[in-house]
Amino acid sequence: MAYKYSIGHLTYTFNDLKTLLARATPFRSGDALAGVAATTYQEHVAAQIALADVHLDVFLREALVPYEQDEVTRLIIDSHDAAAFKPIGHFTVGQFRDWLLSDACDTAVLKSLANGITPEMAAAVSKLMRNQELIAAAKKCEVLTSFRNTIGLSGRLSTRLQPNHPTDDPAGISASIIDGILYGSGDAVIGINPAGDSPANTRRLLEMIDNFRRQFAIPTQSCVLCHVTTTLDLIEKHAPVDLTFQSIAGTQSANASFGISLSLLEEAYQATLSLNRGTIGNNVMYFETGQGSALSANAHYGIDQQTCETRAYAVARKFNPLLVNSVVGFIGPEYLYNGKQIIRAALEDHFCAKLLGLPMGMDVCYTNHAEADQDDMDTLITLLGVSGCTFIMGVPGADDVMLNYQSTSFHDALYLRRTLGLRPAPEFEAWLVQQGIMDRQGNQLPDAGTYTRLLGGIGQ
Amino acid sequence: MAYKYSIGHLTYTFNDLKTLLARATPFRSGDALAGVAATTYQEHVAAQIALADVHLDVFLREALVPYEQDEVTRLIIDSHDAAAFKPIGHFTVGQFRDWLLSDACDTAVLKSLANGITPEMAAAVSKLMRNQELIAAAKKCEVLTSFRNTIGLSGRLSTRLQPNHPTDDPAGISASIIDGILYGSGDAVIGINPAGDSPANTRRLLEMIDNFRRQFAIPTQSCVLCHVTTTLDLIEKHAPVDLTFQSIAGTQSANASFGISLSLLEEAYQATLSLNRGTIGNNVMYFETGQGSALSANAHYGIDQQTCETRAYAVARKFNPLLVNSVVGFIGPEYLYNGKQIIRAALEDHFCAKLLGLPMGMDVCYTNHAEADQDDMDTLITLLGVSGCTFIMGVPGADDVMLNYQSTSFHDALYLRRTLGLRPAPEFEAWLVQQGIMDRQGNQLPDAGTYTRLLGGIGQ
Amino acid sequence: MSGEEKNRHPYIVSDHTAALKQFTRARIALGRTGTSVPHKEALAFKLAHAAARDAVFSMLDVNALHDELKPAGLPVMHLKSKAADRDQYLQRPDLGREPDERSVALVKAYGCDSCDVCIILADGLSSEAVNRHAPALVRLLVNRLAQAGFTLGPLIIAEQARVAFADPVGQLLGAGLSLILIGERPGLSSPQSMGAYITYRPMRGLTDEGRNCVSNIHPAGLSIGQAAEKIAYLVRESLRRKVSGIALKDETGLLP
Amino acid sequence: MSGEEKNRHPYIVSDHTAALKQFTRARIALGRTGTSVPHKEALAFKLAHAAARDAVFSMLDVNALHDELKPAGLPVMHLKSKAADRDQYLQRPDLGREPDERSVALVKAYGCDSCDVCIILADGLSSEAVNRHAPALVRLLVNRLAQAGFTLGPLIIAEQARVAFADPVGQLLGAGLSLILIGERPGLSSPQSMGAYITYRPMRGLTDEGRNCVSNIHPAGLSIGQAAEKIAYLVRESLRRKVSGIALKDETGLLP
Ligand code: B12
Ligand code: B12
Repeated sequence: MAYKYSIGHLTYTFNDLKTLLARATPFRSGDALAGVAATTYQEHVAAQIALADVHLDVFLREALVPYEQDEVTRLIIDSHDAAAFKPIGHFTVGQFRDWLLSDACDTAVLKSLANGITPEMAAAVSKLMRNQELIAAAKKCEVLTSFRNTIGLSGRLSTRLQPNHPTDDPAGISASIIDGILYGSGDAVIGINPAGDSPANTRRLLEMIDNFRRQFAIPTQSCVLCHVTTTLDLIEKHAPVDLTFQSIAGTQSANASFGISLSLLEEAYQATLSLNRGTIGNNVMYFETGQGSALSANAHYGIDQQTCETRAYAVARKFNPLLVNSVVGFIGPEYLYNGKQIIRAALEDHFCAKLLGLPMGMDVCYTNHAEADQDDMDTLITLLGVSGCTFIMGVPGADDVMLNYQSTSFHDALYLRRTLGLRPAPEFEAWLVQQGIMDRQGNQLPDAGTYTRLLGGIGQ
Repeated sequence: MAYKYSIGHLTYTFNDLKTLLARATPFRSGDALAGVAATTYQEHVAAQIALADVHLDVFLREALVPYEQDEVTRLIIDSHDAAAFKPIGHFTVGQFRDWLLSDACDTAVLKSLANGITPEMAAAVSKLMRNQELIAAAKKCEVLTSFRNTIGLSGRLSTRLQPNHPTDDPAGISASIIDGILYGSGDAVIGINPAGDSPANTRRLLEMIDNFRRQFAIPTQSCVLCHVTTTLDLIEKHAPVDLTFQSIAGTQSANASFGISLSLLEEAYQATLSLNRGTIGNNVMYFETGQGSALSANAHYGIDQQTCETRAYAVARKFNPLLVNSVVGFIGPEYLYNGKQIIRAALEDHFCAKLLGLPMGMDVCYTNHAEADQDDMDTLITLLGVSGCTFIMGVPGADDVMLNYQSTSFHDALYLRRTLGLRPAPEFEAWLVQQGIMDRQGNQLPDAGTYTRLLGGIGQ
Repeated sequence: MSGEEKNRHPYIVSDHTAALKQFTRARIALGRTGTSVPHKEALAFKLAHAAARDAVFSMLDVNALHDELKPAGLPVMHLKSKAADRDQYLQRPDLGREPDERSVALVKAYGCDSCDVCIILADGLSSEAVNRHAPALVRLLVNRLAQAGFTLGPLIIAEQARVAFADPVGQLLGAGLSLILIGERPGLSSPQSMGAYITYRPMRGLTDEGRNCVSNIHPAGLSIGQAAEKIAYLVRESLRRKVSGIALKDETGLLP
Repeated sequence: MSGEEKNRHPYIVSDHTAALKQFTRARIALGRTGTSVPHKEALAFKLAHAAARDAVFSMLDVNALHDELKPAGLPVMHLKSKAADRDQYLQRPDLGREPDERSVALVKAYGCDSCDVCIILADGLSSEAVNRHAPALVRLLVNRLAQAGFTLGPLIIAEQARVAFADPVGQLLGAGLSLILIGERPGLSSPQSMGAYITYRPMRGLTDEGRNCVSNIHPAGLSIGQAAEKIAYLVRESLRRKVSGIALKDETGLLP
C-alpha cells in the first residue's frame, strides 16, 4: 500500500510501509548507504506526518519481510499478544506517541503492554519522538531481571566489567578485573570478549572468573562472549557457563551471517537454563545488537537500520535475557557517522527495547574512524543515566585494548552514579560495602586490604 | 612568551598565551573564521598538554589584551582578589583542573574562591575538561541572587518567560505571558525583547507587565530588553524598571560596538539600584552574552571566542546581576556550526560563569541557518538540568516569532523539572500552588478559573 | 484541538488559552500530553523548520526586482559581496560585508560622489523576504524622501550581503546615509521577515552602535506602510541631527 | 603517580593496582580525582586518540611491501577496490569489497585458474598495521604452507579493501582458500593491529559465518610467530575438512 502526504504543490508518495518508515527516520549515514533515507529534510517530515496517521494494526498486517521468507517475521507475528495489544489497538502511530507520553501511561501500564507491541510499532513511534521524549518515556519503563543479583531497579545503574586483552592473557585480564572491582564495576556481568576463538582458551577464562567469583562470593555473573556454538560445546563439556552470549540481528539472513538461527539460540537457551546456576533468578542469556549489522550483511531488505535493530529485540525477547545491549557506535561511521547520530540511535535503541520489555543497557562507544569523541560519550551517558538505562560498560580507562574502540570507563560509571544518585544492583552494592570498597553513598573508600585479598584470589 | 610541546619529531610552538588558549580550544567554526583554531587535532592536543603546565599566576601577568588599551583587562586585573586566589595560586592549569574535580573541592570552597579566579583562568581550565567534567564541576557551584524571589537554589530551575511579538503588540505579548504563567514559567523574569526601539513603546510594555505583576502579586520581576541607554532614560522618567538589561562582551571595543562602556553600565546600575524595587534582594542587572560577538565586531584581538566570552563575565560580575545568560546558539553557524559545538559551548559558558560566581542561565537555542535541531536542544537542556543551570528560557512552542530562532518552550521546562525533580524558585512555586496552577510536585492542575482571572487583569 | 478530538484523546490536556490565539502568531495554547507537545503540533513545527531552512537558501529574483523597482525612477545596480556562494556566505560573514572587485569597479564607474541617501536591497539570510517586501517599501520611501528634498543614489541590489555591506558601498557613493533593506534570519513563523538598517555617514569599519534598525517588516509584523513611516522618520532625524545609532532614538509616540 | 607527586597533590586518589600494570596495557590504575581521571592520563588518552585517527588515514607503502615480499619468491600484484579514496572507503564498505575494473582485468590476465591458497594484504582500517607486520608474517606462512605442499597464488596487495574483498578475488584466482591480512580498526593502544581472515572456497556473496579470524596481531598482542602458527593450523584444517567459519574451531590446546 502506498502512503502520501502533500506539502504545497508537492506530493510525497511512499510506496510501502518500510519505505515510509525509512524516510521518517532522522538522517543517518547507514540509511543513506542503503539508499533508503529521505533525500530532503522536507521529505523526511512529510514521511513523519504520513506515518503519524498509520494505524497500529497495519503493522500486524503489512510485514516488512515476508512471513514465508523470514523466521524473525514469523516470530514477531506468531508471538504477538493480542490481549495486551487491545488497549492501544485503535491508535494511529501519532496517537500512540501522544498516549505513551501522557500522564495516563505509567510504569505499570507500560509493563502490561510490552508483549502487545511489535518491534515495528516501537520503531515507528520512536521516529515521531524527540530526544527528550525518548528519555522521558524510557524512564517510565522498568524491566527487572535476575541471576545472582537484581538488574534494572529504578534508581540503579549496573555495569558490565569488560576486561579484554589482546591475547586473552589470564593475568592481563585479572589485572583489569581487579581494577574494575575496586571501582565498583561488574554487577551486570564480568564479561570478556575473547580475541581468539579456541574453545580451550574460552574454557580457561570461564574457569578463571568463576573461581574468582566463588572465592569472594561476589553476587554477580560471568560470561565469555564467544560464538554461541562454542558456548554450547563448552556447556556439554561442563564448563562453568553462567550466561550464554550471542550477537543477534533483525532478519533471518543477518542472523545467518552471524552463524545463528532461532533454533540454535533455543538450543543454547535450554542448555544454559538446564545448568541452573542462577541463585535468585534464571535469566541466562546475554545479547548484543547494534544498528547497521543487517545492512553490513546485505540482509536488510530495504528496511532502515533502526527498524531492523528493533526486530532483533523480538529475537532477544523470546529468550528472557538477563542483559541486552546495543553496541551503539561500535561498527563505524558508515552506519552512524558522528556523535549526533550515535546519540540519537542510542536513545532510540534504549527506548524501543525498554518499551518491548527488555533489560536494555548500552555500550556507549565510538571508533577512531567515526566523527565522535569523549565529549559525545559524556553527553550520551548523561542522557542515558537520566533515561534509566539498565547498564553501561566498564572498560579500563575507556580504551578497549583488544576491540580497538572507546567505550565507557570505570570512572564514567562513578561519575554517572554520583551525579545522578544512581546505585549498583542491591546485592552487589551490599557486597561492595561489606568488602570495604564503597560506602553506602557510592564513594570509593581508601583501600582496606581488599586489593591484596583480591590479588591473592586471582593470581593462581 | 612562547609555549612548546613536542610529539615525536614534531615540535608545536605557540607564540603567546592567547595563541596557546586558542589552539587548546575544542574545534569550533568561529575560531576557524578568526584564523586562531588549531589546524590539526594533534596540534590541539599538544596545546592542551602545554596549557596544562602553565601556572595560574601567568594569567595575572600576561594580559591577553594590553592593560593600557582595554578597560575589561583593567577591570579583571584591578578587581582580582589575591586572598581568594591564594589557595590555588601554586597550581598549574592542569593541577587546577584536577583539584576542581576532586572531592576536596566542594560548594563552600568554590564560593570562597570565585573572586580569586580570573576569566582567563576559568577559560583555560575549562579547555582541559570533558563535557562530564564541566557538568560535575558546575553542579558543585551554587550562586544565589534575589530581587522578588530567590534564584539559584540547588534543586531549582527557573525560567525566563519570553513573550516576544513582531510589533511589540501588548495584546499579543499578554497572550503569551498568560500561556506561560499557566505553564509555571516566569520566575527568573518576565522579559520582553522589543522589536522596535522607541522609548514610548518600551515604557508602555514596562507598565503593562508591572500592572499585571502587581495585580496578581506575582513574586517575580520584569524587564524589557532594550538598549541600556533607553532604560536609563526611562528610569529618569520614572518608568517601572525592575531590572536593567544589556548585552555585553569581553573586550572594550566589542562593548563599544554594542554602544556601551563600563561607566555607562555603572551609571545604569546605580540608577536601577536607586529605585529600590526589589523586595527580598537587590540584584538589579540582567546581562546576556554569547560566544562570537567580539569576533563579529572585529574586536577579538586574536583571542578565541570562548576566552572572549569568559571576559564578559568579568563585566557582569562587577554589577552583581540577578541573571546572566549566554544566548548560546543565537547568532549562527559562523560561530557555532552545529549541535555539537553549541552543546560544548553551552557547557563551557555555564561552568565558567558559575565558577566565577555568576547566576548563569542559558538560552538553549539555534537558528535556522545552523546545523542543529530540537534533538540537540533536548540533549542540551537535559545536560544543563543535570549541571544545575540557573534558568532557561520559556518561549511559546520554542518558536520566537520576533527574534526568529528556536529556544526552549514552556513544555521543555516542564519536561526538565519533572524528569530531574527540579522546582521553580520557592516564592514563585508557592504562588503557583496558591493560584491553583501547579501542585507541589510541579504537575499542572486543571484550570480553576485562573485563566479567566489573569485574562481580566491583563486585558486593560 | 476540537472538542470532538479531545473526547477521543482524553489523555491530551488542552489549554484554555485558545481564545488568545487571535492576538499573536506565537505558538500558544498548544496543549500537552505529559510534558510534551501533542504530535500534530510537533510535526507542524518540524515542517516549519524545513521551510525556514529552505528560506536561508532562497535566492534574490534579480530580474523581478529590477522590474519592480523601475517605477521608483532611479537607476538600479546589481552588486555582489566577496562571498562566492551561500555556503561560504554562511561561514564567512566578513566576506559578506565587502563588495567584490567587480562591484567596486561598477560603483566607481557609476561616478556618484555624493548623495543624501543610498538604498540597498540585500538578500541577507532570507532572499524571499526581500523579493516580496522590498520593492513596495522602496517605492514608498523613494517618493517620501524625494518629496522631502533628499537626493538619492542609485538603487542597489546586493547578493550574499550582510548589514555592514552598506558601509563600503555607501562610502564609495559618498552617501550622507545608507539604508539597507535586508532579509532577517528566517524564523519558523516568519521565514520572510525583512529588516532595515540606517547608518549615518557610512564608511568601512563602522560597527552597530552607529546604526539604527527597523525590524520585523512582513505582513504579520510591521506593515510596509508603518515601516516606511518609521524609516522616513529615522532618515530625516539622522540627517538633521547628523547622527545615527544609540544616540538617535525613535521618539515617535513618546509620552511627555 | 610517584609518591612525590602524590604528596604535592593529595586530592588525587591513586590506585593500589599499579603493580598490575605489568600484565596488561589496558588503562588500569589511573587513579582518580573526584570521579575523573587525572589530567595527565586524560591528555595522554587524547594524544592516543589523535594518533589513532591519523592511523585510519595512513597509506600502504606499496613499494616497500613489494620489496619485503620479494624473499617469499611469489609474484606480487597490486590491486584496488572500487572505493576511490579514504573518505569514500569509510562511507561505502560495499565498494571496499569489490576489486575495481582494472584489478579484475589484472587478475584475469594473470591467468591463475586454481591454487590452494591465495594471500592478500589489505589496508583495511590501518595501513600501518600491514606495512609493519604483514611482510614478516607472509614470509613465514609462505614457507610453511609451501612445505606442507599447498600451492600458492600470487601475493596480492590491495588498497581500500575490506575483508570480503578476498571473496571475488579468491574466486577469480580459483583459490581453494583465501587468507586476507588486513589492518584492524586502530585502537588507542594498538593503532597498528592486524587481523587475518580465512575463507574456504571464496566467492562473491559469502558472509562472515563462513570465515575464521585470527585477530590482534601486533607486538603487544599475538606475535608474528604465534599468528603464523594459528593461521597455518586453520588453513590446514580448513582445506582438510573442506570448511571454514563457525564449523571450524581452533582446537589447539583444547583440554580433553
Ligand atoms: C567490528 C567487529 C564486529 C562487528 C562487524 C560488523 C561490521 N560490519 O564491521 C560485529 C559487531 C557485527 C561483530 C560480530 C561478531 N564478532 Co567481531 N569484531 C569486530 C572487531 C571489533 C573489528 C573488526 C575489524 O576491525 N575489521 C577490519 C575491517 C577493515 O574489516 P571489515 O571488512 O570492515 O569488517 C568485517 C570484519 O570485521 C568481519 N568480522 C567481524 N567480526 C568477526 C568475527 C569473525 C569470527 C569473523 C570471521 C569475521 C568478523 O565482519 C566485517 C564485515 O564483513 C574485531 C576485533 C578486532 N580488533 O579486529 C572483532 C572480532 C573479529 N569479532 C569477534 C567475534 C567473536 C564476533 C562474533 C562471532 C561474536 C558473536 N558471538 O556473535 C560476531 C559474529 C561474527 C560473524 N560471524 O559475523 C572476535 C573473533 C574471534 C576469533 N578469533 O574468531 C574478534 C576478534 C573480537 C571479539 N571478540 O569481538 N564483530
Ligand atoms: C542576531 C541579532 C543580534 C546579535 C548580532 C550578532 C551578529 N553578529 O549577528 C547580537 C546578539 C549581538 C545582538 C545584539 C543586540 N541587538 Co540584536 N538582533 C539580532 C536579530 C535576532 C537578528 C538580526 C538579523 O537577522 N540580521 C540580518 C543579518 C543578515 O545581518 P548581519 O549583517 O548578519 O547581522 C548584523 C545585524 O544583525 C546587526 N544587529 C543585530 N542586532 C542589532 C541591533 C541594532 C540596534 C543594530 C543597529 C544592529 C543590530 O548585527 C549584526 C552584525 O553587524 C534581530 C531580530 C531580527 N528579527 O532581525 C535582533 C535586533 C536587531 N536586535 C536588537 C537589539 C535591541 C539589540 C541590542 C541593542 C540589545 C542590547 N540591549 O544590547 C544589542 C546590541 C546591538 C548593537 N548595537 O550591536 C533589536 C533592535 C530593535 C530596534 N529596532 O532597534 C532587534 C530587532 C530585536 C531584539 N530585541 O533583539 N543582536
